[in-house]
Amino acid sequence: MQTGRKVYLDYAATNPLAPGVFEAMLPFFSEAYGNPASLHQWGDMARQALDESRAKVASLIGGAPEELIFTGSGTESNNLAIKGLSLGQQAKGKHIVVSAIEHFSVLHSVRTLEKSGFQLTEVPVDKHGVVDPDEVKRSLRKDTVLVSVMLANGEVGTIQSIKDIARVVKEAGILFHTDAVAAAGNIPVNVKDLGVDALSLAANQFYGPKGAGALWLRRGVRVIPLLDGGIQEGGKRAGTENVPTIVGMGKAAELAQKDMPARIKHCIPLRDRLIRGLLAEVKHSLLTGHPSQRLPGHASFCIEYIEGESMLMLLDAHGIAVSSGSACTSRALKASHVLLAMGLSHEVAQGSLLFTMGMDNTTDDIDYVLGVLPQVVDRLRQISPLYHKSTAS
Amino acid sequence: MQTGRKVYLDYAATNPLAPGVFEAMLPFFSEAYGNPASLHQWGDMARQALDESRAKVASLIGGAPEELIFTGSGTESNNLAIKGLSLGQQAKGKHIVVSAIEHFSVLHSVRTLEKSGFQLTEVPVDKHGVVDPDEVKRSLRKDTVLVSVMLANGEVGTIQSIKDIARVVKEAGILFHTDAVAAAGNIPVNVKDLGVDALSLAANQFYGPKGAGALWLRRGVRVIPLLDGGIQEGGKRAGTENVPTIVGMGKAAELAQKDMPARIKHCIPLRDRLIRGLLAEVKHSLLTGHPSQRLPGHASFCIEYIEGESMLMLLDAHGIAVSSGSACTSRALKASHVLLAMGLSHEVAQGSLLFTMGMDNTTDDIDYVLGVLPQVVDRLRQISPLYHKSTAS
Amino acid sequence: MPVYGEKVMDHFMHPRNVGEIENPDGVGDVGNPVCGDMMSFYIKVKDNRLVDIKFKTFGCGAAIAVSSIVTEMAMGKTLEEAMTITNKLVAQELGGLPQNKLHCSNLGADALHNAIKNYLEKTGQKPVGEKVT
Amino acid sequence: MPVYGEKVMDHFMHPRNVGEIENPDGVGDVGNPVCGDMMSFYIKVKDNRLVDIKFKTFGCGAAIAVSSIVTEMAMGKTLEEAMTITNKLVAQELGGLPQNKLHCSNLGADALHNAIKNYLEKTGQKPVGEKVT
Ligand SMILES: Cc1ncc(COP(=O)(O)O)c(C=O)c1O
Ligand SMILES: Cc1ncc(COP(=O)(O)O)c(C=O)c1O
Repeated sequence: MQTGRKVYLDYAATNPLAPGVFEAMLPFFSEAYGNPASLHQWGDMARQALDESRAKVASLIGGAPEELIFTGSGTESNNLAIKGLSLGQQAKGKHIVVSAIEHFSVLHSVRTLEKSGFQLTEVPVDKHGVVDPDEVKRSLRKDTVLVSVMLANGEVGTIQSIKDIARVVKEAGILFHTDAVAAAGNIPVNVKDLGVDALSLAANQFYGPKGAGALWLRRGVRVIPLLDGGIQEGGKRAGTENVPTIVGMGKAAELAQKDMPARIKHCIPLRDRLIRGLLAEVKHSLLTGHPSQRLPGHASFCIEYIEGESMLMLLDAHGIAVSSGSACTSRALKASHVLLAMGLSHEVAQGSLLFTMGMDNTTDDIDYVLGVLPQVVDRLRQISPLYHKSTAS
Repeated sequence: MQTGRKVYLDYAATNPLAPGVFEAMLPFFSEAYGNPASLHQWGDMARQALDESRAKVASLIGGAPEELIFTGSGTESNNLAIKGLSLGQQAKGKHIVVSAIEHFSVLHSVRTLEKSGFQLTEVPVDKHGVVDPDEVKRSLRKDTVLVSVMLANGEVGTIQSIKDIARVVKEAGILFHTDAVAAAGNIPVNVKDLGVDALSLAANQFYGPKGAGALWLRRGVRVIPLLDGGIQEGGKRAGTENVPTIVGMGKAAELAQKDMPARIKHCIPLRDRLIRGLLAEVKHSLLTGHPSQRLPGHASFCIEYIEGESMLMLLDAHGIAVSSGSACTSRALKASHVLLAMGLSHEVAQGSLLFTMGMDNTTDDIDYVLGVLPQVVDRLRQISPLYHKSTAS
Repeated sequence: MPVYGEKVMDHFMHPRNVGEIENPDGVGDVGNPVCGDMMSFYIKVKDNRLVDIKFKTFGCGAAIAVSSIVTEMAMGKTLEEAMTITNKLVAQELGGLPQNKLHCSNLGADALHNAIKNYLEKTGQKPVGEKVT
Repeated sequence: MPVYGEKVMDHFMHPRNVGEIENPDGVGDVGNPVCGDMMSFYIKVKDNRLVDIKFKTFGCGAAIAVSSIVTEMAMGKTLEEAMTITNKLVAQELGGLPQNKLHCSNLGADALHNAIKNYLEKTGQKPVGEKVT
């Protein structure tokens, strides 16, 4: 079964490092091990490295270096944004608006705030996972203090018209945050163009290391820190900085900015080849997310009558790494809230299969998958009571 | 001035990696880059690495692996402990007790809780920085829900009798947390011996990487998470795990457990040589912290009539890296609350100088410092208006 | 660390007794798509013994492995014996299952029991003892 | 990145005009140990000009560098000219200071002005103009 061939198609889960990123981090694991808070040479080296990384990451998204807060993950950036901005403004009101397909780090942060009296409106999405700016507008209230809509969704790849959404929110004088964790570093993202007040990003989504996220926060916007302690990160995020990881994020940002057009050019044809091929080879399958407004390396589907985890396991036995939004693959055993919000039934959502590709993938990889997948699907459909019933009827 | 010689004596700020730690992390920056949440081979590798690290770190402190929550720093562990445990029990009461010399990540976490109605009692320390268990006992109230006293202080090296403090707290049926960030990995720490409910530690204090902390939490103790999102870390700390860094923490824990006696044996003579030498060579100087109940590599002083930052800078020019608790060296421009709590005047506290040594240091390093420091002190005293006045009077 | 142990993987990769039985003596279903797993068991009974068992399963790896091993465990048993197979025993026989798979995916014994009950009902017999899981 | 620029480091490492003046014409003090920095300036005045200036400083690197450069900036100036030296000008002359050092450590001009005022008082003259910082 195991052919020895390995094809990683789970870039949305995490990326390998781009060439050059690890090399940039290396000195900070050895001689340059100082703490940026220290006032001696070791501290100087670390501080300088932080400053340089801050400039690079800020440049990737068109912000100012002083506006950037380094965090430990995309999740932490979102928690800091949602909780920190809401609590910073609770004197003004306690109503928050988010889309129905936000990442759990946004949704569950709001749930936590609900326990202390905040109220939530979830804006729905259409069948492609698109948020209508007019729906956002209708959801705004006098006591709305924060709106958060993600830039791109990691599960279905849909890219929102954040600029239009931000406009209606800013017209109402309300703070707007966008979770750009799945987008930043992969497609052009510019905080000024977008007109947002806060933006989350994470290094391991653009060939940088795990453990490095950032929140860009427009100058002057008040945020209540999540982590209290020393005055690292301008007093907005205490704790000794993870210098090597931040340096890796800086290098990854620099490379992402430089190589973005080439990367997009590499990924889109692979994605489109997979989408075309899969829909042709596997009957009763459908593309999830938007057909064109989607992330370059992102191809997500539902394969009917079978379940995601078992597909994933059989593909894994062929050396192919993918993920799924099925209930069985989630540790909470719930089908993807994103797929359900897009109107898919539980039954169809169970067949979720997510291929996300990157710079290490080739056309051959895609063709290999297109060779293996139909067998896998057939095999599971032969076992499935649903398939039998459906074909019989 | 610059002799080319470099002597790092700022281990309390952060440690270099122990030999073997980086090597253990290495695969997780390259081929084993998967996300532990993924259900394929890449995920399997990452998950296995997490499990192994968890076992090693738990073993270092005598806890069970399932009781360990990985975080991004000692600061985060303390925030999670203080806020998470207090909020988890606020139905029972809103009073918290901590010592006056806690790290800011503890003190400022309590300050944040005070904004939502919690009350704080700060237990004083004696001139050696020691907390009296009876003082703790007297501070307890019916509505006390959490007591937190640090195991060892990073600024003055004093080690508390946590076991005795924990006993009076547990007798009252109250949760007890200890910040062992400066202690764990450097001196024997066992959660069962100590009788605590929660304990914070951080890898970069025992030759592990920055960006890896942990909170040990006794089974069954309720904690409200700081970071909401996915169900990583048993739902207690969301966000993609920083796998390489956690692996580094695991390796560092394994080495710390194995090499602890040798490390202590290496550090204590260096520390004592420095203390003896400095007090003899530099008049008007005093040891801060406890004379014997102190961390193995920790020697802290106040040098009268001069200020810490200028000493630090001149030592840096001689390649010697140290730190200080003077107002000038803190970004907030406040003298160390630890030194003030021990009864030192602002003037004396300004002369704070902190040498913390580790495995890379030698007797020669200490002798080099003892050669350089008296000149540095003399030179600054020649400039100091206080010294003139004091010697004239 | 793989999520599943070796025996689970073996039954998942090579499931025994997949399929349907034409004119079965009993049919049992469990599960629903919200939970994520659905199993259909078909049995053939002769002289109060299970002489053939087949299953079809929609669901995760655990659900498929569970179904497969249940058919092996029950094959040739009397109905009374088969009713003593519990979900817990099935998990043990598989060498353990991940904690979160114990409830939703480990319903093979229930599906088998449903098929047996269906047979007993159809043939007008009274139910035989079922161990609590 | 070092906290201080080159010029600050130069004045810190090689401070000019350190010391006291015996029988000074004026003495000026600023600061206190809570804030962290204390400076004492001593001046000698001849024909309304600063012919000698010395300082002693307890405090951080910035405080020492500031004191040193103030003595250089003021040396030979008339009292009126010296009173136009502001803390802001001093920071500029040093090529900038870290933000958090601007308030507490950058008091050299104040210390000098205090010494001049002390001289004027002692000699019964009226104060000369002082620019606001
Ligand atoms: C859109 C989005 N936001 C937030 C996150 C959270 O990132 P992490 O798990 O790295 O903290 C993800 C992760 O994939 C994501 O896709
Ligand atoms: C006792 C103690 N607690 C907490 C911390 C915070 O650690 P970090 O800054 O790595 O988050 C430190 C740091 O030195 C410490 O000494």
